[in-house]
Amino acid sequence: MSARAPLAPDRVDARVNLGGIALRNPVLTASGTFGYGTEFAPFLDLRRLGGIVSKSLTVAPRTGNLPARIAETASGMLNAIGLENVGVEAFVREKLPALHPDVVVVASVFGTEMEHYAQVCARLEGEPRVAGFEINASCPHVKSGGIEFGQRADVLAELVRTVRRAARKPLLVKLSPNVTSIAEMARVCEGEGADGLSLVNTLQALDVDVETRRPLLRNVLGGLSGPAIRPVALRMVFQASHAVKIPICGIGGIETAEDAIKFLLCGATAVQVGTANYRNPAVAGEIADGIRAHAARHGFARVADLVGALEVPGV
Amino acid sequence: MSARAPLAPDRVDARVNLGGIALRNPVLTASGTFGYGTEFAPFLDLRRLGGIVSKSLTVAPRTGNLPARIAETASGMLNAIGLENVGVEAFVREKLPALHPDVVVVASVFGTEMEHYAQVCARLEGEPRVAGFEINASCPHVKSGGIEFGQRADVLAELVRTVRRAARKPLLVKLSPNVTSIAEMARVCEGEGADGLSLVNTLQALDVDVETRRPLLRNVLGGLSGPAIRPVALRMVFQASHAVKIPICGIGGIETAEDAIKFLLCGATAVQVGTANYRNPAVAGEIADGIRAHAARHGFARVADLVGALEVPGV
Amino acid sequence: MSARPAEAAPPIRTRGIVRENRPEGSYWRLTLSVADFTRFAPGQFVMLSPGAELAAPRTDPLLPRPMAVYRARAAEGAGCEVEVLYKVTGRGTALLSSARPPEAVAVVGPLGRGFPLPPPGTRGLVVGGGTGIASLYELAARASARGDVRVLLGARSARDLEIARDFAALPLRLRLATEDGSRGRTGLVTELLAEELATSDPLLVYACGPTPMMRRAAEMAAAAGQGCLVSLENPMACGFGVCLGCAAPLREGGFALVCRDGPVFEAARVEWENLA
Amino acid sequence: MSARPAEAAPPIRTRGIVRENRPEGSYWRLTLSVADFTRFAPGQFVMLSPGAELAAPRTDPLLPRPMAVYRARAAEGAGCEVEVLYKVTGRGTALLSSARPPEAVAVVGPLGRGFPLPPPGTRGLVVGGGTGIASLYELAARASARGDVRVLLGARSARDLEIARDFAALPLRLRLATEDGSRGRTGLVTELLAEELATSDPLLVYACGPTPMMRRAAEMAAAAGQGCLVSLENPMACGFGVCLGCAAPLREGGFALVCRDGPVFEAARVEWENLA
Ligand SMILES: Cc1cc2nc3c(=O)[nH]c(=O)nc-3n(C[C@H](O)[C@H](O)[C@H](O)COP(=O)(O)OP(=O)(O)OC[C@H]3O[C@@H](n4cnc5c(N)ncnc54)[C@H](O)[C@@H]3O)c2cc1C
Ligand SMILES: Cc1cc2nc3c(=O)[nH]c(=O)nc-3n(C[C@H](O)[C@H](O)[C@H](O)COP(=O)(O)OP(=O)(O)OC[C@H]3O[C@@H](n4cnc5c(N)ncnc54)[C@H](O)[C@@H]3O)c2cc1C
Ligand SMILES: Cc1cc2nc3c(=O)[nH]c(=O)nc-3n(C[C@H](O)[C@H](O)[C@H](O)COP(=O)(O)O)c2cc1C
Ligand SMILES: Cc1cc2nc3c(=O)[nH]c(=O)nc-3n(C[C@H](O)[C@H](O)[C@H](O)COP(=O)(O)O)c2cc1C
Ligand code: FES
Ligand code: FES
Repeated sequence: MSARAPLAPDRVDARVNLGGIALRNPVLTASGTFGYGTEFAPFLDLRRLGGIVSKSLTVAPRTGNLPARIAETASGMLNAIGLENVGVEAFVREKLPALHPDVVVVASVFGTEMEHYAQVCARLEGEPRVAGFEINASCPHVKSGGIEFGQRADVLAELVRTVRRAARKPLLVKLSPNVTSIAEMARVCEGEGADGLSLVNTLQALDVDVETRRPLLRNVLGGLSGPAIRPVALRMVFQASHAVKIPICGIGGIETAEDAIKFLLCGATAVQVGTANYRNPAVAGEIADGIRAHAARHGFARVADLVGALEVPGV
Repeated sequence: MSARAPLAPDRVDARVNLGGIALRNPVLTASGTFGYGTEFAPFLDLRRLGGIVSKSLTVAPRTGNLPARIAETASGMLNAIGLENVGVEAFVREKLPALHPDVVVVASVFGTEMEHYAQVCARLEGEPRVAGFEINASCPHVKSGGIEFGQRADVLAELVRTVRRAARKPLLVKLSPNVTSIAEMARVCEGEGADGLSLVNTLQALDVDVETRRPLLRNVLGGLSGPAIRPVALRMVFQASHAVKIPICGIGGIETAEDAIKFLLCGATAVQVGTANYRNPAVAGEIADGIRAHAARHGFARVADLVGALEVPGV
Repeated sequence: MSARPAEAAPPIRTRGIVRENRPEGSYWRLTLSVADFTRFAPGQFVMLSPGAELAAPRTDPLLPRPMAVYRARAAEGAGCEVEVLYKVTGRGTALLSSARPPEAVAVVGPLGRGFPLPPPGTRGLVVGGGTGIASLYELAARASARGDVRVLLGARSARDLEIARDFAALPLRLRLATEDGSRGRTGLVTELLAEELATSDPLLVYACGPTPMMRRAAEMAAAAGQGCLVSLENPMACGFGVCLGCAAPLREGGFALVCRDGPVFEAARVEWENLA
Repeated sequence: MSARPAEAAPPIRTRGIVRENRPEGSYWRLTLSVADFTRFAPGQFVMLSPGAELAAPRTDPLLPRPMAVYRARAAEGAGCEVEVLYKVTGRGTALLSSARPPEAVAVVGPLGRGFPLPPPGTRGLVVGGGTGIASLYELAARASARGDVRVLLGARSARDLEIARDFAALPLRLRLATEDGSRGRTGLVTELLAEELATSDPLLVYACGPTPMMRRAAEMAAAAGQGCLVSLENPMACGFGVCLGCAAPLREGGFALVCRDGPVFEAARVEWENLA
């Protein structure tokens, strides 16, 4: 560890560039955990954030799964919301205009067929308020008649290719952690022209009520998020960042500025805060401030210099 | 949920059969978390358990990794012990004789090459105190020059085939959770003649000290265990039990009788208690008692009737 | 039925300092002083951290717990004292019962859309059971200050109804029922409701309690041609409309968010079968 | 060097009831009454749950924390009162500092092999710093009751040495050093050690504190031809030899388990470079 002299926090440049999306700091909020942003107005000035990622949008509005949709687990939670969303049209007409123009918005995109992803992107291409796309290639809880898009390299490649054709804006692909090799999936996306990667989405999981002998979720399977998954997410970011050159947005159980910095050190250019928003709706802003303070204390003039700065011991 | 009349706990038959290994109750202790059993003598009469699984044994004694070898995470822990063990000879000569003859012992077997696994099994075939083998096909933290045995279907098949030839005793294969499809790996093992499956081993993971900017473990990567992984383990047991007919031993974050019953309901015939032994060295006995009490309260005359009894709602 | 749920005041995140936390029959009564809260609508709720926040953060249990504001009064100086009445039903509430003065509990609120008061000339018929009773006191207090209110509380046994003393101190008619007959009428609270519905006076029924009780109350009110509002208790992760975890299915199709669109709903809209 | 670490009494798992838990300078002193413990060797330790066990179990933080038995005395009736002296350095110790009487802490112990007393005719030279001081009191007390003992304690500043008062009450020679000169000698405790080693009397050095301090003490003792025992503080998951997490590399090759083979080791055996 090389010691550096501390700096004043306001001397730290917190900006990062996530595959063409310029962010004032590396903290975004994760899809599906931050609504459409406006819900947080009472708690947090969204301009303190690097940006927000919308709930995953589909061509038409979608209603979700029957309850129970959520359950608590050890240091985590399960969800099987069923990708309920207002649809891309309502997003453009109602949600986007409600946000302050200085808020960077990444649109998360989802579809049950590849063409649907492309359609959503095409609809948003002309929207100046959309800074980029995040392709949700991993949804363990929607019964799309089979495995996740992000679980097979050939399927993922075709998805990214299809979307890339429709999308000129910066394109992030959000990877599923439910794979043998995250490095392989990362390389596939890079090969098909993705501008960056977001990882991880939720880990496919299940929990049970022993009294009723039923699954806690009506959908049986759900996605595990929260602090419980953080060490797995960190490992995957570390492996992916060694496999590709495109930037990575780290996600999984981030609750504090320290947690976020772990992801930066492992090679993430930016991070997303998810489940932690429920415990503390102001947390994303606190994390943004905390990263700056940490960088200052450790003498990093640019937060970007923390990216990949993990010192791996020789063995 | 079908209501049944409660029973007296002593009327419950807790015995299960794990692929030819007869157990007085479904609670074993997990490899690497219970030493060689004798260490628990001050805390627990091992005859209260279904059985114990030894630390993974190799042909020759092995020394482990440099420290730090463990670290704490949210509701979990990381380890990269490096498969330190006394070797199969010392196990037979020193460890086995120290255990009461009524304690059921499963030998966990490991090697860096397939033939080594077979050699360890061959050495133990004639040992009457060894009730069966558990093949550790998943060790994310030993640098064996590549990916885990349990991460590729063809490699796993060959491993099971090789060991099966050397092993007449009941053969369990312990699966790695770091795969895209646990069902596929389960089928591979069943196809090659395994008598049962144990799952899961630890999830490959990483954590970081943000002050020193180094990984918490000297080995960089480690295995995540503890309550954090329980919902992932439950999901995998559920999927594997639907994919194969051979019995399954459920492992991952079991801390209480309730946790154990969740695994039974998801299709596990028996369970193993791992990390929880560190918090409470008497916990495995308490779990065994608690399962019996739960079965009685819910009117199950045989604990085996709880296996796979999850009621999955129609959608 | 015309009553529209009251508008919510904007929520904030803050700390509540434990002033008192003690068992009361089968409930616990927690009094928090919250510096920066001012007003609540009856039926609104807060999200409380599952137990006091001690010298270091813990991530298990992870999620905050929704709890109705039982009673709130302006504190001397600024802010207010918030009373929460809860039952220990699991880990979060058990840990909450370990909180002692002057420990702090994280609070987000006030949340949700509460109960509207009965329109003039309409009698409020407040029906409560279980933890649902906690959602009803503030409604009963405010409504009885303005008009005719009757409160019907049901429980397993007398121990569950010690709390009724708060309602008894209000200017309203209070009727109790216990299943074991240890206090009030022997039987279910819905039997009392049947008697109260045998009138042609205009009524507005307010029900909060176990789902079967609310469902039955809703059916009875509908059969009697009277309006009925229910306050639903769905599991929640956020409490302010972003996780979509608390969705309740509606008879008209689709879902409503209990935390944002409720917890108070016109009973006729609820699709009870799939409520979970 | 001939001293062999003392044999351990068989450990048990039990509950310690918090009798007192209060800050003392930069340390906290926790007094637990443990019904079924009887005897400890100096330098043995216990594994304590990270914070009190409240009304419901929590899994974060997960692992118990190793803590030396600072002092133990037979309690009236049965069992004993165990004192633990700790510094708040992270989440587990912070939560421990929130524990209040009469909450319970899970205890496993006594664990490990402690310090042997100095052989007759050998002066004990006890060198402590940081949390290591906690491992040394019982040794100093028992050794000074039998023979010649000197205790050297070092710290950043006087606040870290309030605890020295306990040692001052023992029949031994106590010398202090602080880096800022606010108490005792200005400088490092190893400077005091250098002076004490300038003798031809037979000595046995006991060192416990930050690794660099122990390493330096070990080197100095070796250079002076005197024996040296150190008590290592490695991270532990179990405390009784089954997780293999606490391994310390040895100069002779391989590893020793700090929890089972130690925490007390002959300094000459420790491979300091890779201790972590
Ligand atoms: C709007 C609203 C107001 C409420 N007001 C009160 C009140 O005033 N007093 C009171 O005692 N209870 C109230 N409840 C119910 C209360 O939230 C639950 O009893 C509590 O969350 C149980 O937590 P636990 O950790 O003890 O139980 P656990 O079973 O351990 O909780 C596990 C998870 O399930 C959730 N959960 C379990 N039961 C319920 C439930 N009945 N409702 C919602 N979530 C649940 C928990 O929040 C947690 O996320 C209210 C619920 C809602 C939605
Ligand atoms: C045999 C032995 C005796 C000890 N006796 C004392 C004592 O009497 N008084 C005292 O204040 N401290 C003592 N320690 C150190 C004490 O265990 C740590 O300070 C404590 O574990 C830190 O926990 P935390 O949650 O506050 O820190 P965190 O950094 O949050 O802990 C994270 C993890 O690292 C481990 N860890 C962190 N620092 C240490 C450390 N220095 N040693 C071992 N594990 C560590 C924790 O146990 C935990 O598993 C002793 C350690 C050992 C091995
Ligand atoms: C309730 C809930 C809903 C989610 N919805 C989406 C979604 O619509 N699209 C998506 O890409 N990820 C979704 N996620 C996953 C999160 O964006 C994030 O990847 C995951 O929760 C891990 O991060 P965390 O541990 O910080 O929550 C959702 C997560 C939760 C908890
Ligand atoms: C310190 C440690 C060492 C382990 N060593 C082994 C091992 O040698 N062989 C093996 O198959 N599994 C080993 N495991 C994995 C456990 O057997 C178990 O599969 C895993 O920890 C998940 O269960 P748990 O969450 O109950 O601990 C080890 C786990 C830990 C924590
Ligand atoms: S609780 Fe999150 S949307 Fe209602
Ligand atoms: S702490 Fe587990 S072996 Fe030493």
